Amino acid sequence: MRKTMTSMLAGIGLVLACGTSVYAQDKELTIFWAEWDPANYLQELVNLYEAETGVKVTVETTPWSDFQTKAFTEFNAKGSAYDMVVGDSQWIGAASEAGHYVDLTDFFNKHNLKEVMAPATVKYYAEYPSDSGKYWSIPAEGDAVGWSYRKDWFEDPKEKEAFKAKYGYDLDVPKDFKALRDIAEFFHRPDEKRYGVAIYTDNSYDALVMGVENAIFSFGGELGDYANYKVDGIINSEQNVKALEAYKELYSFTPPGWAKSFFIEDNQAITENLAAMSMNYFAFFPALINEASNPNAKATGFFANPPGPNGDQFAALGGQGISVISYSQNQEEAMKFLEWFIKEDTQKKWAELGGYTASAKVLESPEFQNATPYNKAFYETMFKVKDFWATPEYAELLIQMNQRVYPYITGNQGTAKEVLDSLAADWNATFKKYNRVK
Amino acid sequence: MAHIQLKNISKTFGNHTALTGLNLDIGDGEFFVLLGETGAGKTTTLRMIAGLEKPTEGQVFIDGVDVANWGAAERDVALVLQQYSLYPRYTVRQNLEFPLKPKIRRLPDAEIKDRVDRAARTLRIEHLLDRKTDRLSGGEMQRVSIGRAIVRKPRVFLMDEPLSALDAKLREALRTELKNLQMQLGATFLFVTHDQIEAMSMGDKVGVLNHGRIVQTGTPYEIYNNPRDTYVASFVGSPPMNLIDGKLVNGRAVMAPLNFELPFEGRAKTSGATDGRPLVFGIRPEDVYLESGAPVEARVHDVENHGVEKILTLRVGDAMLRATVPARTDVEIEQPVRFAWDPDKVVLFDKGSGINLRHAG
Amino acid sequence: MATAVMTTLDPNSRSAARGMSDLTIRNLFIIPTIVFLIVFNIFPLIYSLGYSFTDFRASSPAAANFVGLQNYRELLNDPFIWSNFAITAKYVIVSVVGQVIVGFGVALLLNRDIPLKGLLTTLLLLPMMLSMAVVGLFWKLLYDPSFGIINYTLGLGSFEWLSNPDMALYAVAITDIWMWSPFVMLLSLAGLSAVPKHLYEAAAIDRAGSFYTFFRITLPLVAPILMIAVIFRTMEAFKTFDLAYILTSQPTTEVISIRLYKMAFQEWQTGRSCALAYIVLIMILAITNIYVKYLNKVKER
Amino acid sequence: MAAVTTSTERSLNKLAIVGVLIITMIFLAPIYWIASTAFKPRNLATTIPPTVVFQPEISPFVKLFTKRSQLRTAPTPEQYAAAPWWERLVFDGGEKVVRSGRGEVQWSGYPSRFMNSLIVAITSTVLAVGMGTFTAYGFSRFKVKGEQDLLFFILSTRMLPPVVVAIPMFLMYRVVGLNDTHWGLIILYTAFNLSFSVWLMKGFMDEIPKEYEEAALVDGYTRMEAFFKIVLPEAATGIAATAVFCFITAWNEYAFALIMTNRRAQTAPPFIPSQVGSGLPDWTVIAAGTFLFLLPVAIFTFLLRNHLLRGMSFGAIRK
Amino acid sequence: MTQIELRGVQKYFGAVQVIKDLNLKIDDNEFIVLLGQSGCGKTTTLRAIAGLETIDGGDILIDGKPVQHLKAADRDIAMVFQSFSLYPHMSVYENIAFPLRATRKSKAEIDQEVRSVAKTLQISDLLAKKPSALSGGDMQRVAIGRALVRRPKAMLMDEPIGALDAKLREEMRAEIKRLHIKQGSTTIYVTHDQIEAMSLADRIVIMHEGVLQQVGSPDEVYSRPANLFVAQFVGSPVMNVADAAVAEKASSASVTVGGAATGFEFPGALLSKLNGHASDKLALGIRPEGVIVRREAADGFLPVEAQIVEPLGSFDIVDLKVGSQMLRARTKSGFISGPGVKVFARIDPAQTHFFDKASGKSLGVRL
Repeated sequence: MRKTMTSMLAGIGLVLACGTSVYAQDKELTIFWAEWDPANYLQELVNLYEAETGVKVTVETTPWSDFQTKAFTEFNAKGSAYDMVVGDSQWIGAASEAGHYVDLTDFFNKHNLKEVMAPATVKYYAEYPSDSGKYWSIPAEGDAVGWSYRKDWFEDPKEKEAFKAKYGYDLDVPKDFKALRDIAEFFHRPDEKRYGVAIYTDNSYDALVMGVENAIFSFGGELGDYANYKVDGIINSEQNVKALEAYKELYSFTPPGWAKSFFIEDNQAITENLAAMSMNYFAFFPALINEASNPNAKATGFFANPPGPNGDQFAALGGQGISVISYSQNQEEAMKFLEWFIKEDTQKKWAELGGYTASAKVLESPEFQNATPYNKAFYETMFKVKDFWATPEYAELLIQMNQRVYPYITGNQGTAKEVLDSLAADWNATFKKYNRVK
Repeated sequence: MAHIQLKNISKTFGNHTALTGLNLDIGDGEFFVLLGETGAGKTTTLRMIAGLEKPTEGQVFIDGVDVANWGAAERDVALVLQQYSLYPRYTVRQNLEFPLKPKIRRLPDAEIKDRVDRAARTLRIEHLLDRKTDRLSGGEMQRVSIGRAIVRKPRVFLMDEPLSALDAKLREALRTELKNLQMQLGATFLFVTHDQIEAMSMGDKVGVLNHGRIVQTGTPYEIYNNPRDTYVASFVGSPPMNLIDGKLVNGRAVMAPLNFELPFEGRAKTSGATDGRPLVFGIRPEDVYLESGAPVEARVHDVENHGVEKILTLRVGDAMLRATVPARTDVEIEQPVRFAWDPDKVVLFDKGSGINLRHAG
Repeated sequence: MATAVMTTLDPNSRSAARGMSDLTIRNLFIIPTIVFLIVFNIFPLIYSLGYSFTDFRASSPAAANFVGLQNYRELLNDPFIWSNFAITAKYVIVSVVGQVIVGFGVALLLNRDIPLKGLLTTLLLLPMMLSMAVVGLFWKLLYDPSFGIINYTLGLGSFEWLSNPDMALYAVAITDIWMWSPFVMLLSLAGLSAVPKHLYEAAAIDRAGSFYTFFRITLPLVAPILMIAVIFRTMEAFKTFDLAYILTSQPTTEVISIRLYKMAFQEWQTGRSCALAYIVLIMILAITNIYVKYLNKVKER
Repeated sequence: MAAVTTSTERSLNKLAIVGVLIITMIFLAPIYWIASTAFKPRNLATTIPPTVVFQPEISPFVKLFTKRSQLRTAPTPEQYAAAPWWERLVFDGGEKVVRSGRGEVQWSGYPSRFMNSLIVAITSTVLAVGMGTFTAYGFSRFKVKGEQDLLFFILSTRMLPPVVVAIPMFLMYRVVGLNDTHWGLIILYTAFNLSFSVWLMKGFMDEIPKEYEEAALVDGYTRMEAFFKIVLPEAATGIAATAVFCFITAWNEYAFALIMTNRRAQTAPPFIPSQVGSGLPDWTVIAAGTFLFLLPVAIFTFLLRNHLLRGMSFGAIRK
Repeated sequence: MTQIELRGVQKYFGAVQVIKDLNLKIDDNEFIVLLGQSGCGKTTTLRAIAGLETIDGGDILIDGKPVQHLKAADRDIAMVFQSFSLYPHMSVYENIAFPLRATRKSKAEIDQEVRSVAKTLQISDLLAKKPSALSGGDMQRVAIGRALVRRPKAMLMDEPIGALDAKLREEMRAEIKRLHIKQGSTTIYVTHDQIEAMSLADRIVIMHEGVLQQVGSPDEVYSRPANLFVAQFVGSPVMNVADAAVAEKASSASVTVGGAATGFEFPGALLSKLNGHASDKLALGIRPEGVIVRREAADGFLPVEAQIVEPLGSFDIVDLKVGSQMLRARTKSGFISGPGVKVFARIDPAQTHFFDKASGKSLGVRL
């Protein structure tokens, strides 16, 4: 019965599909990514590949908000529309366990990528499960959460003086979270329509969690033990409570209406003269040094996520590795492309075009670090990044964290301790449900 | 031209019965009027002949052929309706051409033009040919509808109250025109109406329909003068026939419970009219007359002046009686008068069944 | 004249004259639509009904296990879901009532002797011609406390439309009202113009004042078509997703469709989301049914 | 035939006119704002107070149609001089046009998606209204067993939240090869609009006196001919009104377009918001895309406006 | 006690003048029928009196007070519409109660009034029904009830029974008349049906193209029509109108119709009464009952041929060909057996009217 139905539908489909033009080209690769500048840079990069080999590579994009949905619907339907995907780091668990990604361990080992790429990027973009030695992606677009700030405000002698008088130390790029908080408080002047700091608060995907992670990691905290899924006592640890409180305090120095902000809003905080400092992914910083899009481009500076009270300094990881999709009909061709992609020359070119390479060598090169005002901060950050859970059920964990943390940060509900305790319980239950822990 | 026969037709819509055991015979070239109140089943009968409705039971014959399986298009009948038979988007000419252009009997263009022009001439609507139908007056519209029917030269003309949306003057004028037309064409007409004047004045034959049954078929004269039952008696004629309960006693009509008597003898008496049998006496208003020495006294309840004559409503006890009197008669409301009847014109009905005694036999 | 030429029918042309039977035509006209709707609407529904009894995850290659009513049980016991439903109900009521008031109000104004009525009506329809997603995008900007035009025009300073948990749902509803009041207006106009003029004349003769006429004549007679507008808008409001999702992310605005979306496309709990979808569907069906019953009652009057 | 107008009545009318004008202005303000933003230079897009007087620019449209990326180094004067006028506009905006491996200018996704929208919306509207008209006629003129239930069933298919059907639909489309095809979307939108179309058209059909067709039947036409010659022209107003609604729905649909299509068949609604993607939104480009995208529906509706208003008032009331 | 007066009323629809200088005085308790074809301005006149239509000139006075600037609601006039205008969503009871509720009467009072009106109209058992469940006649009764319940100064009726079946019309006609006698309120009734007008009116007002043609009792308009229009509009079957040539013949006059070979004999007085009115400008009008038909030849009777016989039950209408003219005669039922029969006819001079052909005005000749 089902078969008949299927073949019948197939028949209808075939007839209907005839009306649609079918693309046919000998060698063509399609890479799927989100709609943003790095995708444009990647397109420029792969244009070189086409020039070299004649294989046309297309970078297909979709809005960020739908990227994950779209990718996974395609995977789940075992679709061959894309050959490779530049997928978010958290996907790796879900995608590898479900068999959507081709196992790249051999490739990885053959090219010794563990050494070639910055270690943190290998750990979070490529390997799953943690420390298993199995690799599913090539780190492609390195990214992490950093900060931009208003140099002109910071360097204003009057401000410097006032700051010193109030806090007893010089106004400068914050050297720790305490300084970050003080500066935010210092510049927070609602009657002047000038505010302290812009942070991530959007809870529809991972924005808020990234922001909170920045605090947690630098405060010396962890989300849990990725090896054995233990969360109780880790996610709700003392440091984490402090970190969450600190983040909440930062929220009180944000511009009005800051309850659904992500990279656009945070960049706007700088361009629209709203905030003294703004948290954002490095990937979105190019827009801030472009005078056409940022009137304050010349007065915008950048710094890495500052250390916490104990001197720990970490940042939340963004960025994506590139993976080959199991249902692609051009896997061989895709592997060839990857071999080209990991070449040092290519990575250099990639960085020049605006991509954030994960290649350790390129990152360490002074050319790279001096190329832009934020590359140095990026380089520093990329060696101390940490990431969210990458298990297949990460989305549930993420939503649970949003559900608990968001009302606390933006709506003043409960205490940090209560929130994190409940979160620990939620996560525990989820891990139980998927038999990660007994 | 065609001869139409309906045999034992019944029609039900859901649990509503529209027609029961209907038999009808319409002769070739006859102007047949189906008369009945709203909801009597007239339109259903007509639609059945047109092929727009299928009988639940029974057969329809056109020229002796059972047309049960024929569609409306094949029956070659023409239909004129009270409204909506003209297409609002078309001009008069396009409307008239429409019936000549179906695939099954598409005529040559010259012939179409010829027929349309001829029909337009016949109906005196030549000056309207290029007008859109929504810019016609009621009378003009109805002429065009008739035109649409005659261009076809169909076997049968079916007309469903074509005149009832028009005002009185126009109705009167078109009545004669239609009758004339039918005489000219010599075609079979089936005309449906609720207006007894139309039925009387136009029909060669009239069929009176009541609650889905044919009550009486006959010439207008028969229907008027010898109604088959009290229903027909009261339905046909304006004002309607007076119907008074009573019985015969020694050659006199004794109205009970009203307690007045009128002489009754002579021609109207039939075999069933035995003394004492409960009867209904029917007398047309024009056969009731006022006379100073007449046997019964009444009061004038109402006077309707129709110009040529007056219609009086007389009150005897609780009963009302209509009398048509010459226009010159001078009466006031509530004035006492005396009246009599023409005993020869009295029609007797059985009290129980309402059937005319002459028909019952 | 009695010898007029008859167009007799060729017996062979009889079948041509008849064409297709009414039954054939009826089937030809109706069945394709029904089949089409079954294949493309009901078939997927049955598919999801099946999934709703399993722990199927579309993101996982693991086979689906039959879990019976577990999904339904868990969902109906989940306080988060119930709060989602409560939010949805609040949203539907605010937005539909708002649309009816604004839409019907404008229709009442337009139903008077207004110059350029046709043009104004068409212009008023413009908001509903925009894509929801784009509307969300622009309205987020309009609502912005720092550089939004709404606060500037109304002189509200930096009023937080979307970040204030108590305001956000209303802000979303206001946008929805802006976008869809024209729809209600159009239907109301239709209803108003269909009220026979002579009834108003009769009421005037009967010495009814304008308020009395409005409440006793206009409103009851427009009620059926207004109900239709309400049915359509309720169905749509119940399904609201894009607008709320793009405008805010307050827990107080998490309508059921957003929850459903997250469950289905972020958590990939396919089986459970199918169950939730069914609960939603049954609710919409129930509400619509009540409406339709009520509508028929209104029409009977 | 105006009823007797008193002075209060007249001043009420004036009040109504003023009210309508104010409401129209409020309703149109956001649209005016979008339209004007489409012609603004980027730095004036989000100013407070809003910029009302400005030199209209065409650069938003140039950007809308090209694939661009951030300039990392300013173009050399030679490069700038050699560039065509429109590319200079892009340079001025601090961006460059992305070129393919062969140096060809790359179009943005907008033109092709706009075309897709046209193809999908027009075809599905024709299908939905066409089938809807036939089906409505069938329901209106013939006895259908369980008519009320069927009509309710038809309506109920519009009640499904798109998310409900998205997954099974997607899987089904994958099997039959309909995903990312025009036909895939056309079928979806047709199915979606069909219920509305049947419902609305049934109202119109009921209003057309069946005597018209019966007259044609008696005149020797088949029912099919009668339907096409008489009923369809009479239903024109209803068809126009229905078409406007179906077109608006299909033109703006977002969720299915997003999930079911990729590059080949994707329509514009998912594309326009995606322009926000690059760190800082260029509102002028989004406004330009929105403005252009609004034009076809607005024109379509404007052309059919008389039908729409008249149509709604005679068909809908009876349903 | 209500008098209504129209003084020089003018009304335009755009450029078309639909009421031209209308003057009319209606007495208390009078039953006035406005009679005319559709589009003659009669309904507009009625609506102007009701306050549903503004006028462009003149005055409308009710009890001597000008009311043309008052709203309908303030004129205290009730109206019955042709379409009945029952409120479809209200029961019969609510419909009748509506005018009372609109003016905030007490509940008990309303109930009493409604029930009493319903009793008068014999619709007490229908009170709970919706208008859609009523027959045409009952709807009309309810509409009248709604008008009566207020005890208005005047009742206006716009073709109130025009939409009913022929039989029902006859019944309702009588009912309306009885009701008027009983209630005795000033009534203005609009119709295009001359039978209704004849049988209902105290006075008939005949209008044509916005101009008042004649005002008079039914008798007057029937037997002394002021012009050709009235002559042909009133009376069924229609009055015969023919071109007539009058010639002197011995002491009498000969009137030739339709160019026939011989004329009808008329008293010589005709000539003087015509007062030299040019013969070629004359139109003769004779009602069918004024055409006298015999089977045998007789003095003064001309031989004619019957063309069509229309049996109407109590009498027949026969079309007779006189010269090129068709004259319709009223005969006893069955008097002429069918078309083609040759009979003899003459015109009754006493019932003959003469009109000026150009103006249509009656010459007032009475013989």
